[in-house]
Formats: sequence, structure tokens, C-alpha cells
Amino acid sequence: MDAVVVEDVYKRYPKYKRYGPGTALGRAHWVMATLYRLKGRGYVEALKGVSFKVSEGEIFCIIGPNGAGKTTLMKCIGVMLIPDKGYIEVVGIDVVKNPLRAKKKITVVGSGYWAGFDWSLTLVENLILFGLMYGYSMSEARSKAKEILDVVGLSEKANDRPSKLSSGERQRLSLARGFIAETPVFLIDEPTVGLDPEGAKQVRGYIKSEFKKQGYTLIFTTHFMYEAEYLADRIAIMDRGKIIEIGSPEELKLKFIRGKVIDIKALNVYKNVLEKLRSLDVINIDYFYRFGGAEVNLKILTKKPYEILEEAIDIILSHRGSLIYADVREPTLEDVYRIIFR
Amino acid sequence: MLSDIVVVENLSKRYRKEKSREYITALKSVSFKVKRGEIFAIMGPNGAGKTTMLKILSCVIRPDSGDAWVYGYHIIRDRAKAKSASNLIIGGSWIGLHYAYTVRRNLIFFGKLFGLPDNVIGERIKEAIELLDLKDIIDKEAIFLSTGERHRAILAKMLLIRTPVLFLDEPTRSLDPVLANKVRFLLSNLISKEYGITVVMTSHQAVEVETIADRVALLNKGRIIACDTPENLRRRINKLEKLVVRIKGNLRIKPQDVEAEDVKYSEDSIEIICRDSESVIPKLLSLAKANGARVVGIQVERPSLEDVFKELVGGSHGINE
Amino acid sequence: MGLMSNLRVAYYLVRREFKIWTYYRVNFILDIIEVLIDLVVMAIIALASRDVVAPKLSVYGGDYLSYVVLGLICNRILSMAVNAPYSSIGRAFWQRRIELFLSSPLNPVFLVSALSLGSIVRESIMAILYLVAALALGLRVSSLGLTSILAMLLGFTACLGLGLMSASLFYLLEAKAGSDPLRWIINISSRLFSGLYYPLEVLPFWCRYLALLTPHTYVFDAVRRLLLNGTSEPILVVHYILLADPVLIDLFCLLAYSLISVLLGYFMTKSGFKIALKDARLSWWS
Amino acid sequence: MVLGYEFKKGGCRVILNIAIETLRSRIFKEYFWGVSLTMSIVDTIVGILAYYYVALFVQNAMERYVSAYGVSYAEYLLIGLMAGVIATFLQYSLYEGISLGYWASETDLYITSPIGLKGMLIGHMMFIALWESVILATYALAALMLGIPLHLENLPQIVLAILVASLPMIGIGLVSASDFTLFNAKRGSMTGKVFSILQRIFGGYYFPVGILPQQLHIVSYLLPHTYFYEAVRIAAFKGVWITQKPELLYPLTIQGIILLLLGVLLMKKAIDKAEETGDLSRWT
Repeated sequence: MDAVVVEDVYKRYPKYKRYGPGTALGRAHWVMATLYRLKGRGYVEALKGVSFKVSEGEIFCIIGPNGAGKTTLMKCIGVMLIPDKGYIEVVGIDVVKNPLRAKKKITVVGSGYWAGFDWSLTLVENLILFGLMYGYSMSEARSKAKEILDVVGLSEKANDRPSKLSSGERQRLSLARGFIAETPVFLIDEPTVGLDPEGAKQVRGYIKSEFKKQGYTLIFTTHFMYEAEYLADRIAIMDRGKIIEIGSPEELKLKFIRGKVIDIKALNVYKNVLEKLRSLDVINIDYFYRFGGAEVNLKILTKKPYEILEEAIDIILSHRGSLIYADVREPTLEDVYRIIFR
Repeated sequence: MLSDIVVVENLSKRYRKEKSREYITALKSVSFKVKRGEIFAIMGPNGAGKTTMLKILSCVIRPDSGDAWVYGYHIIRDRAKAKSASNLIIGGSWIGLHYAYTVRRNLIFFGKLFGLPDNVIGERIKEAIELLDLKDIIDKEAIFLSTGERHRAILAKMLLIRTPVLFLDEPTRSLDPVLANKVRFLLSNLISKEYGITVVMTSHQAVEVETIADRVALLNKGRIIACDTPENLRRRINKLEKLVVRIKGNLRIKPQDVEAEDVKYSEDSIEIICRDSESVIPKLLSLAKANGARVVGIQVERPSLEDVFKELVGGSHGINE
Repeated sequence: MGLMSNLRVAYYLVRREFKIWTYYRVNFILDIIEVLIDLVVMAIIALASRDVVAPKLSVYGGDYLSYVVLGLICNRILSMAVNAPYSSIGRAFWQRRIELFLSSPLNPVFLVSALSLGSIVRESIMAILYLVAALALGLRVSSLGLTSILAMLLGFTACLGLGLMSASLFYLLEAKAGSDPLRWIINISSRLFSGLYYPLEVLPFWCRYLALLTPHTYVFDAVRRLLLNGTSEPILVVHYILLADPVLIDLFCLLAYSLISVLLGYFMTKSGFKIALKDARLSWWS
Repeated sequence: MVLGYEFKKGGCRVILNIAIETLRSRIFKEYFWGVSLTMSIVDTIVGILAYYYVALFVQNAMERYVSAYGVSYAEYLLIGLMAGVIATFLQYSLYEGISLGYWASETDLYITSPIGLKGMLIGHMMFIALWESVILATYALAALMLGIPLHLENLPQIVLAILVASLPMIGIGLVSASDFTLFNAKRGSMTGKVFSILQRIFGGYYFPVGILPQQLHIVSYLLPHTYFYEAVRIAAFKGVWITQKPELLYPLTIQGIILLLLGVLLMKKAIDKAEETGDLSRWT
């Protein structure tokens, strides 16, 4: 059974431009925006025909560069935005026709400053308010809120305001807000942005175990590729309003890379060496100088790792450089991503 | 010439809780030095005091006790000079953009804040547009930018204002991998190497720190528990590393030749167990060269830097509590 | 969503408003005093000129103090109903907590009303304080008519309809800062032309046509006539046209006004929300 | 490549540049939301009209209280309101300047730049001054339309009166600005509120002090605003130089010195606290 169905969704926004010098009435945005709309131009195409299905209990991840339309898509599924064209269904409910019923089945968790808190209520009050909105009674909401705060480890800050929290704690709070309503479908925008590795690990662990156990469906976006790889059953890669690839992490890797990555750390490597390395049969080379140029970190992506490594060692050594570290490793999803959006 | 660009001595800071008399300690007698031209990373769990450290160094708050010098200027006695020698960029937030201004206008404003002449501002903005790919957002008002675009606009400030010291608070937060990579590239190859600017940054990503940072300070509960290069930090924890080397030609290695613990041979490769692969590999290479053999493949299994940090943080945890 | 759970949310939002209001105690007290000052200033001027202007106010019982103070109390409630929806939507937007509500399964019309309920309750308390202060300053009411309460209620409904309309203009016209045109016009004409501070005779006669625009005019007229022992001399243009008891005409006008404005307000809010959702005009999340 | 300073000297020109840029950004922001500017001006005119008609309505009754000035009540009220605009500027612009920057999340940008904060304050105050002068011009225009004389022939006397009387106002301005960090009053200054309440009833702002009962006059005597409005009014209506009126001059200078000293003292404390706790910063 499909928890979320997205079929051929289109969405465009009117483009705001500099409207030239102002009038006595100021720039009067709405007038200009309406004019633009009437003229039928000046649109930004955010989604251009997106379709996919997410089955029940699946963890689905959307990745893509900034501005690819991830957030717009999430907002459309979360009924915070109505698509221009297309059909979205959540647990069998058409979100455009029955927005309120659909909203009861979805929890949307934003990230960062748009996380959707009431900034003048304390943590526990925020959660209670959210619980009430999903139809809990007061006492239910209260006990639930305390319980969830314990789970995310914020119980000693229960009576602080969200503005007093650090960014990581804020992220945990927005997750807590997500868990309180216990809806079958979750939409999370960047679940671990701004968290330290330990905190991120906790959140990831929690998502991995809890969501699978409860059978929740999760759609999330992220910029951390290892996170996508670790959590997601399937990944959709978006670019400029379209989904260009869907598949499990392994499938994606197989599809885009038949090669390996060589990590090299070397001393005394200068421009001419880099030029020579580039002329080899490689897909991509990233280099990062350290210690003011004394040392360089190289990441070489290639289909013939062993030949290239051999040649690279030769080149570096023959130019009076010295190699202190080298590792041939399997590509990660991040490498895949960088290949696609190079 | 001044060699220690940022000097921090015994800094302590605590905050008062709202509507109570209790205090929270943010920093406890922290000391470190940042050398000229370094990229210095401050790492640590959330709430360890990283941001407080940067706040003190950029003169936003004053420490309770202790001293700090930025580019030789004391942060309390020579505030204005210390400020004029440093440039602060706060990642992923609204702070620092005029919302009704276009990005270009915002950048001009940044320049004017530091008293740059107009022609310099213009040139550097052109450069920033090129390097950070700002072409599509440069004439948008800041309020219409999405999170990633806003972040890019703020990062342009680091290319615009080239003071001797650059403070960065999580520069690659909420950026997609391609852009994050570009930022790291700019930091290591342009800002640090070309411009010779000293960078002090906070970060959560061990990979990032390992690739670009020259030295790392590990902060936990307001104390520095380690401050060294990533390589040395890795050496501190005694975990064995495993190298699998493929060699063309004939080469017999004894463990003592390369300071390894153990060497095993299999069909087409040599397995070396050692404490520090980075000292083994050069020796291995010179050994191979001397014997006329060629190394064609090296694979290393070693703990990730993240594990190293965890070990170090966890270790001190045990000592303190 | 059941009615009960909706009410619980509304209750919680009101509680929130109060918590914020009283969070800084000194500010809270100063706020109240500041609000009362308007009344006190007008009362002092009225007291000083009470005897001289009495003949000009014969329609409303002749006491300027009672006249102006009663007007201010009514105005407090009415203008709150006009302003509260827009300003609460605006505050929720600018304080970036609008996402919280957008993502929740709440009916948009209920949402706007629930958000403004906090300020409505708060202003009602202020109105009661006004009444107490007014009685202390020398407000004398000749009769306690239930009809006057009816007039107030009708006026309140009409104003709330206007308020809903202006709140929907927040996102329909993207009038996000300052004020929206509708609320602005209502506020202007209620201050100038509705006879809040002075009887309409002071103004040129054509202003009385403008006075018909706002429900405030009818409420002030009806309440003052009912409570201050007024005569049934015609004042407003409608009184001249319809030739019946002025109070009755006022009530009738208010009824019609409130029916139209509440219906319009409901539909504008509901459909406006849909349009706002189409262009993401209310959301910060990007 | 080793860089010297990007920022050479803390010259006035840089501060001025920053201030102008801040002013520009404020204007852009006002502009950004379009119609609000026009609306505010119309609102001001409506306010004036409302006062004017009240004044017209109670004209005869107030005659005996304002007869000492030899003008009508409407004229008395309008000059008071215009003086009030100036008094408001002197009292609140500093606080507003801080609070505008704080709530727009701009302060961090300025704090971390060498001398930005001064520029920001000056820029915001310039904006408020610009805005208040627009309001003042609106008042003048409205007065001309309503046929109320502005007594421009006594302008030098008015200016001198305002200059002398602004001392205590600036003092109050400093005190209320220090509230921002000292009392954490981020949503409005308490000192400012107290004075605004007092001046509206006891300061002779809307009506002459004479209306009030005798026992309350003591408050009026203690309030600098009473002297401020009195000084402006007699300068405007009668062309009297304030130096000829020791009963106004001495209280104003004495109160001015006391309030200024207090203001500077509190402001120093406030700046100290802001530097220590980072109260002006929005960076968490």
C-alpha cells in the first residue's frame, strides 16, 4: 500500500523583480506581482512534473542542490502549498480536496529558524499546543509532551523558551514536535542540520529504530549524504524541479560510478604536479592545501584506481614531492552526488 | 613580525540563567594560540562553548576573566583595532543581511562597514560573484532568498573583506555537498594559501576538519581537551591501523623497517599492521623504490577522525566526572 | 477536528497571550496606565468644558463627559474587533510562528479567530477597566437598557467581519507591514466622522455621508441615546431618510451591516487562505 | 601575500558613510512595504483633524484657560502637538535607534565591524529625524489648511527655546536608552513610558496645567516637560526670548544638568553591561 502518492506535480511562483524606481505609493508589491501574473511571465518553475510513490513504512530521502525544489515539494506534500497541477495523495486522502483531513495524517518538521515554534512559549507549552492542535485533550497532551521531552533529552530545559536553546537543541525540539502527534506520515526537512556528530547520531539512531518499529512513513531531505545512505530505503535525486533519479543507495552508486576514490596526502606538491595529475585518466580531482600550501589533500575519482595510483605516486615522487598517505576506497553517495552536480 | 595571530589566555565566561541566580559555565580557563596563516578549527559537541569562544574573540561579549589578543590587539583594551583586524561570518542564519537590500547592495554595505573604497568593493564583488556563483541571486532582495542562497550571500563577505583574521561559525552548514566542497576549496586554497589570512572556524564535520584544518582544538564543557593537528590527534589514541598494499615486483618487508607491528603476506598483497599509517607509507615507498618494486595499490583501514574525537571527548569525560 | 478540541486550542492561545502580556510586570502595569490615559485626558477636557458645551449635546442628554467617555468605551471594543484579526495574523507572521498553525489541521477561519481571541479578551478587560475609570471620573448612566447591549453586540459582529476581511487582505494584497487599506479607512473614518470625540454637528454636513461607512457611528448613536437619556431627533442621514425611531434604524443598519460583513469576511478568509497557500505568501520556510 | 589593515582609521567619514548606508537601508525597508508611508502621513493628518474638531467643539469653554497666551485653543493645541513631535524625537530616538537595529537582527553586523555601532545609531537616528520632520511638515501643512498661524516670525525665539529646553529631554533620552540593556526592556522603554504618561496629563501637552486641581500642580512643577511646552508656547505666541524668563530658564537648565548627568552615568553602565553580556547581539 502506498502511503504517499505524488503524480505529475507542477508548481511555479511569480518572480519578484526590481520594479524600478518607486512611486509615491512606494513599490506596492501586490500591484506589481498581480501585473506580472496577468502578463503570464516572470515565473520561477519550482516543480516541473514530479511523480513518485512512497510505500507504507518506507524511509524516503530527497537530495539535490539548493534551489532544486526539495522544499517546495515537501511543502506541497505537507499541505502548506497547493500545487498548480498534479495529484498528491497521503494515506489515501487527496491533499488538495481534503486539506484538513490530510493534515491530520502528516507532521511537518521544518528546520532552523523556520522550525515553527511559538517563540514566546516554553518548550513544554509548545509541545502541548501542538498536541492540542492534533486533537489531544489537555492532560493527554501534557503527559505526552513530558514523555517526548525525555526522549529527546530536553527535559531539564522544559521551562525554557526555544530562543534559549542552541541550534542543535532546537533541532531536537522540532523533532519532538514531530513525534508528539504520532501521524502515519512524517516530513522532516534536514533532520540533523546543526547537530554535533554525537547528537546527529542519536537522532539518526532514533529515526532508524523508532520509525521502523512504529511503521511510520518518513520523507526527508538532507545535505549529508552519509545520512541519506544510512537512513533511506530509497533516494530521489532532484535537480531544477525534476526528479532525475530514484533508487536505493546501492542502485544509485552502481548506476553512476564504476570506479573508486583515491585519497592522497602529499607534501610539496605544486601547480605543475596538479596539472599532470589532471591530465591522467581521471573523472575528478579535488585538492585542498594545508599549512599554507606545504601539504595537499587530494581526492581523485577514477575508473582505474590502481593504474592511476601508481602513476600518481610516480608523478609526485619524481617532482620532489613526498607521499605520506594514500587510500583506495569505495565511493560514497557524496561522490555520486558530486559526479551528478559537478 | 607577529607570529601568533590569535592568542587566548585563561579565558573564562559564564552566563546567568534567565530569572534566576544560577550560572552556566560556558568556558573554563581556555588557552590556545593560532599561528599566522593557519586554519584553526574549534570542534566539540553542542553547548561546549564554541560559539562563546568566537563571540569573545569577535568582541561581541566580554570574558569574565582572562585575556585574548587578536592580531596583537587586546580584545578589551583595543576593541576597535581588534575588530578592524577580524571579520566574522555566521553560517546559516538571518543575522547580517538587510532584508530589503539586494545581495549586491548588501555586499557593498559590508565593504563600507570596513571602510573600503568603492572601486575595491566593486572589484571584489565581481570576484565573489565568479567564485561563489552568485550570478542568479546578486540582484534579488535578501528576503526572497532561500536558506542556501542566503548562506552563499553571507559567505561572499569572506571574499570581500580581507582582514588578517577570519572567524567562521559553521561555514558549510546547510549547504549541499557541491557547494560545501567549493567553500572548503576557497578556504584552503584561496583565503588561507593565497591571501595568507588566518582562519578560526567552528565545525561539526570531522571530514571537513581533516581535509582543510591545520590544527584543531577540541572543546568539551568549556574546556580544551586537546589542541593539535588532526594527524597528531589520531596518533594520541592507541588504535592499530591496517594497510593493504599491492606491489608489482618483489619486496620483502620486515616490521622494523617501516616501524610496523606486524606484516603478513597473502597472494597478491601485503598486509601491514601499524600504529601510524602516515609514517609507514613514505618509508614503504622509499623501500620499494630502493628495491625496484612499484606500489600499485594502498588501502587503509583506520578509525575515522570522528571516532578519534569521540574517544578523546569520552576519555576526558571519565577524568572530569 | 471536533469543536471541543478547537476550543481547547483557542483557550491555550488566549492563555498564551495573557502570559506574554503579564510577563514583564512593570511593563504590564505601565501599559494599562498608558491606555487609561487617553480616557483621562478626554475626561479632563470634557470636565473643564462641561457646562459650556451642554446645549450642543441636547440630543444625547447634554453631558459631554458621559458622552465622550461612553464613546471611548464602545470604541475600545469595536476598534479591537476591527484590528485584532489583522494584527494577530501579522504578529504570527512576523514572529515566525505562522508555520506552526499552517501545518496543523485547523480550519483557517477558526485559526484567524482563535489567534485574535487573545487580544479580544485582553481588550475587553481593558474596556471594563475603562468603564470603572469612567464611573470614577463621573460617568452617569440614566438607564441600563438591554437594547444598548444588543447594539454593542451587533456592532461587534459587524466589526469582526470587517476585521476578518482586513486580515485576509494581509495575504491577499501582501499588505504585510503597516496596515491594509480596509482597516485603515475604517480606522480613519471611525476617528473622524463617527462622532467619537464630538457630535457630528461640528463637522460639515457632507461628512455625515462618510459616517455611514463605519458601524461605529450607529453603535455610538444608539448606545448614547439609550443610556444617556437622549431624544429622538434625527442626526444621521439614514434617520432623515427612513423616518422612524433613530435607535431602531441604527439597530437595523447594524444588523444588515453585520450580516454582510461577516459573510464577506468568512469567504474572504477562506478563499484568501487558499490563494495564500498557492503562492506560499504566509510561509517563512523556504 | 600579507595584508595590512583593511580599515585604516576610525575617521568620521567612515562613520558617516555607515550612517548614510544605514539610513538608506531603513528607507529601503519602509519603501519595501510600499503604501505604509503614505498611510502613516494620512493617519497623522487625521489625528490633527480629530484634535482640531475637539478644540473647535470646546473652544468657548477653554477660552478662559488659554486667554493668557492670547490665542484660540486650537492654536494652543496645535503648537503643543508640534513641540511634542520634537520632544518625542529627543526622548525616544536613541532608544528607537537601538531597538530598530536589534529587532532587525542587524546589530551583530555592526558590533563586529570596527566602528559600526556608532554609525548604526546615527543612521537610525537620522532616519527617525527624517521621519519626524516629515510629520512636522505634515503638521505645518495641516495648520496652514486649517488657517492656524504658525508664528514663523518668532522662529529665532522658538529655536532658542527648544535648544535650551532640549537639555532635560536629551537626558531623559539617555536614561530611557539605557533601559534597553539595564532592565532588559526590549519592547519599549519603561522610563520613556512613565514620562510619556506624566507629560500627557501634567505637562500641559493637550491642555493648560490650570485645568488640573491645585494639589496636582506640584507634579507639573517637577516635570521638565511643563517648562518645555511653556517655553515653546510663549516664544511662539508672544515672541519672548527664553533668557528673559528666569522662571523657565533656571528650572530647565538645572533639570537638564541633573538629567544629563544621570543619563550619561546610566548609559555608561548600560554600555558596560551590553559589552559584557552581549545583550545587543542576536547571535545564539
